[in-house]
Amino acid sequence: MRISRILKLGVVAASFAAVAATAQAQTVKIGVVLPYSGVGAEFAQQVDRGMQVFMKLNPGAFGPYKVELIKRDSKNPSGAEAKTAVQELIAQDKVDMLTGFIYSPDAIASASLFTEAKKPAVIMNAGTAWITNLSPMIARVSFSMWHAGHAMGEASVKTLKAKTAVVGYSDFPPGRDSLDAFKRAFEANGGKVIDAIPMGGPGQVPDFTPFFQRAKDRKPDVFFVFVPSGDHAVAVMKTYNALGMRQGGIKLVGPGDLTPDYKLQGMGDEAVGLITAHHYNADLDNAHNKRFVETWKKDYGANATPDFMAVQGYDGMAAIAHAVVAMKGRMDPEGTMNALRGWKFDSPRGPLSIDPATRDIVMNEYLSEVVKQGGRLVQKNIGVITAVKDMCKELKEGKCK
Amino acid sequence: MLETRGLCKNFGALEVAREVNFRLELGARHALIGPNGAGKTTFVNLLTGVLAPSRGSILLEGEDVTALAQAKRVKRGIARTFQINQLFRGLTVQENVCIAVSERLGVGGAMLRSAGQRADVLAEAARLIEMLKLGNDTGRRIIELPYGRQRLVEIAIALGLSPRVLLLDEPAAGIPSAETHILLDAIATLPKDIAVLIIAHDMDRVFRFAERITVLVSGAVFAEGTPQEIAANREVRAVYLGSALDA
Amino acid sequence: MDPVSILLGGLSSGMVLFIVSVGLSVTMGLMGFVNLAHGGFAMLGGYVIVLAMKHWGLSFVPALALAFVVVAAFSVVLERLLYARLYRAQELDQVLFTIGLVFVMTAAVTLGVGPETQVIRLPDWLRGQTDLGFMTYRTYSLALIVVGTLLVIALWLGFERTRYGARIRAAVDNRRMAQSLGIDVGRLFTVAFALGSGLAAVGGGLGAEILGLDPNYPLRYLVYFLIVVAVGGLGKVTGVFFAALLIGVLDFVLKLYFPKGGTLFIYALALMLLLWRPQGLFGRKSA
Amino acid sequence: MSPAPDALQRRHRFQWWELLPWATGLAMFFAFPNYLSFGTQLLVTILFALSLDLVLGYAGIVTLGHAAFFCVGAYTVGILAQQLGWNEPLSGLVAAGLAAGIVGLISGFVLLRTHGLTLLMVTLCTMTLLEQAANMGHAWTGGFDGMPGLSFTMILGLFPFDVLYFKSQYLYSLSVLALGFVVVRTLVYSSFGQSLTGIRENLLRMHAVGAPVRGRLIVAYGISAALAGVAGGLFTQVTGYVNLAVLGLERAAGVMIILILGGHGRLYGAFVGAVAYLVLEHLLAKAYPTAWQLGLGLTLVAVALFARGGLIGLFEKLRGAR
Repeated sequence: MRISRILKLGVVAASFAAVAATAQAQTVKIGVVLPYSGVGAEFAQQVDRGMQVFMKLNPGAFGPYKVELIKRDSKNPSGAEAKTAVQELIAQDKVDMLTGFIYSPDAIASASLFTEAKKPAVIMNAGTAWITNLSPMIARVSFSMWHAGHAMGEASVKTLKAKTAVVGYSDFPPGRDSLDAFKRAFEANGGKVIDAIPMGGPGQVPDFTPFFQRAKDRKPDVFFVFVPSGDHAVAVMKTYNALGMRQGGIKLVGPGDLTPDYKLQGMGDEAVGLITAHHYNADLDNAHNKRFVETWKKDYGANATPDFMAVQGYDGMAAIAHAVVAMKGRMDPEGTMNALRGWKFDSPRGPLSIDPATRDIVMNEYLSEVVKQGGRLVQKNIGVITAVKDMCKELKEGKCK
Repeated sequence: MLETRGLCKNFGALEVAREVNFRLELGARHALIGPNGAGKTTFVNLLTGVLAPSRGSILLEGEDVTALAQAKRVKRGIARTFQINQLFRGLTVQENVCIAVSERLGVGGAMLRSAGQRADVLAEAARLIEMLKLGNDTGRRIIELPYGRQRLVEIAIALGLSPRVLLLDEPAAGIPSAETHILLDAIATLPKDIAVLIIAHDMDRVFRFAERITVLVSGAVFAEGTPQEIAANREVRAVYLGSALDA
Repeated sequence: MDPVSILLGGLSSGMVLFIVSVGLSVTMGLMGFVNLAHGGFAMLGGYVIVLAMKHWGLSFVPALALAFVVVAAFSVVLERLLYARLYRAQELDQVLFTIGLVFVMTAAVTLGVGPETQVIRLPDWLRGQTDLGFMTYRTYSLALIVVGTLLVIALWLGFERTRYGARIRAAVDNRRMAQSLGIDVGRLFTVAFALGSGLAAVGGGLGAEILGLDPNYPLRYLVYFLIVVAVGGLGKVTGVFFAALLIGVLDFVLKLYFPKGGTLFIYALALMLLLWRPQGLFGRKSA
Repeated sequence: MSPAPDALQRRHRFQWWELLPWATGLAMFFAFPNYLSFGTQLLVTILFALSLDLVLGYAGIVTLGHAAFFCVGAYTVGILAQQLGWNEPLSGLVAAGLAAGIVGLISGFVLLRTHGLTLLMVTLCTMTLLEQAANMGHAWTGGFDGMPGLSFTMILGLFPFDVLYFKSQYLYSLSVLALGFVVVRTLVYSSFGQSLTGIRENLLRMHAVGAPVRGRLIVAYGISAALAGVAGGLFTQVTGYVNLAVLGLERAAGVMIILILGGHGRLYGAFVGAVAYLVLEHLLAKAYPTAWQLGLGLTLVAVALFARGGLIGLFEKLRGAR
């Protein structure tokens, strides 16, 4: 029976010790769990490439230590596949750390393993707020749904001067988190959410027309929409325009999932005027980002664009590199977690740090508007909220207690 | 024994049974004949409960069974064979017969004991298989058998139900003439108190077998009587028998 | 909320369902073939349109016609080579085969074109809003309603008024009888299959604006297509039409007024309808 | 030469090679201690496919909604453990089986009036309804985020669940599968099983021998649902986690494909199918990470066209041809 050996998706050993002369043979093994096949393959590719660009641009980041990445496919978002992968990475491959995790269920299902095996895990995407509470071994470099949702709620009142809002969301945990976050901030600042419309599950892009029709009839100042990043966003833009909501004076706002960078140009002029809050977009104006995007386009084609998941992969590798160097290649779990707590980094998304108390990320949220510039769609920065924490844990909402 | 009163059945405007009054006596050897499309098979379907009559009633031993489901009628002793084989084609001859016998003995729903260990069922099945000279084919699957042999399994299944009323829908159709005697022998050895209704085309055989004949034309009873009476009936000869008898 | 716009919204999504599903209904009714890959032909149609518009600069309407022809031709090849071998097979084998086919189509499109959603650029005259006099409404939805209505009339005439249609109806009602009347049912099916697949392709293209278009399309909407066919009754063009409209409008209304229930209602409704009338709302009861 | 008349008795007798799967299962335990997590998932899948075989393979009920019962079992165990603190594994499995069995009997009573395409549709609708309901009831089920950190007490008070090394889980699953297999084997070789086969082979004849067809089907459906529920409960216990992914067309179609690939109505089809499918999936996923579906699809098409009766059917044919 060779079933089990076949299981390994592929062991990619990569040595990044630029200084060939190093005699140090300490190899740190990192398990990477991403949905390389199936519907999430696109996301896995963004994260994976983000990791590679980091290593290309920062050849010396790991110091004299060798790092081996062992990649495993988590396939569908059932949690079970990811958990099996994590279990085998720990038991068989004896990894020192784990990273990846696009889907929240994958991280949630695996959390007990991190605790049990005492293996630090750097979450590169999964955005359900309370994930970091599930295990002391988790640090997150991506975001929680509350980051953008809360920021957008605040900005809708303060910057866009909105008084009423309707929320439309995909009816699954990130959607409900977004609704809670937006509503909390919007109403705390004096606005009023007049309707909340669940718009079907995340599995399929629904026909948004009836939901948007309902929102239109409520005549709010802003229509806050959360849908899974990717294909849903395209349909949202189409329906918003087809129903003439813009002419009706309803502003469409949402987290950056609405404007996935690599799909932005495909959305056409219909996307112009869309306002989002997010921790990254490819048009951010800073030196790190310029270099990041340039390298990306050089390596993956002029039409390829990194998105927020890509930068999360980049920052995740940076966090791991920091921990490896800090621990001198001996990845004692408590020590590693301590090294990650309070870690600060200048990322393409701007300055970020890991909150020592919650092990979750603290970063800027950018308010941007889609504009047309030189024949291309560009996300124009119209405001920044700096050092945003996960407000779910700050406010001790629901499961974040 | 089995009786119908004013039995009618129509599919839309098409009348396939009209006011059929019919009696099958205890121990009868009765034949039902009639031209193609006369409604013979429909009549069997009505008797067994495959079809519900539009009007009229069916009585078994004086008791009204018109509304009774098919399975319940079988339990009361009405068994049939089909004009076109209706067998469990993927199963062996033995299994085919066992299924029928198990149902009759009321163990068809038993879950714990292996079907291969039901001595009573197996013995009964073996007896029937032997009776129809299928012994060499016991372990063969139906699809491996020639059509004629399958026909015999059809009979074995019906007999496995120990019927009191046996309805045979053209039992000899498809059996090579060399083997029809097996069938006839089997019917001949049936207990005398079973009422048998046989639908047939082969007039020669019908007249040898039947003690009574009913002629069905266009869904209605056209004539009824002993073979001699029917053979002598001019109208019957005119509408139907003529050529068949002369041949 | 005004009832007219609700009705229009529901009707337009119902029309898409109709255009895609009608072919499935005919082929299933005709040969009793459980063709779970039908949505695959719709998807292929959509991709033909995308590629034709991108690479050959075709405009939308000619691209639709091209999709019909290409997919219909492709379906004939598949039908003769593969489907025909399974006409007498068990339902189960047909399910296995057609699901396998869906996987192949999905994977082939993913490999060849990519996993992302494709956008079909509509011509300007189909975009935006149209003033109907008493109200304005989404132009594309109105166009869908017109196209769907014309199509059902054309199909109805074809089925009821031509010899070919009469043969198909005869074969749906009683295949053996039709065969004994000298109708070449095999060829009839090939033609119906090609027509059905071609229509699905057109539906895939027309519906992309509403249903989207990506490699997972065939499985995602399979349940919807099957519901329409089952509720409409096998092989009944007008039945499928009314079933599609009914489901389109109900789905729209329920989502509008009870978004919390998600798609719960539509499945519950389909379930109850099917239990009440297993042969479909518009199907004839089999004897 | 036709087989001897006592073929039936012999076929139903336990044969030496029937020990092979279990010997292999145990050998895996010692040979690949690091891969037991995967092995455990495989065992659960086999049990699920086996439950489907009873209705699909033996009784000929073509259903696309069997994942519904798996889900009921999985959530029964999950909700009992999370909400009521009932985390004794064996009684949890019993509860899962009971809950799913009851749902199976009730839905069977309602759904089994239909057949063919309509049956396919109503089972599919029922499953989708359940999926929607589970999402709406996210306060109980956790929706897509699921129920994290489920833990269970020791099996029989002796063997603890080890989240890292699946030793107990594997042996536990193997035992449950063995038990489930004994149930299914006994059933299909009984007169009841024989009559189910009869229903599959010829409904008309089955009515004509006086069998209470619908009743039999409902009972079979209920038992099968209970087994699927046990598989679902087992899944939750060994994974320590359950979310909405236990439902859905892909899972339902997946288990059906596994069964047909192995050979339905053949008792060991579930075993062969599950192993073959998972191996194939992993082989292909390795070679073409983003398009393993292509190879899988082609395999399914080939099996449907050339290997009716699945891999076991193919094996039987080859043996017969020799």
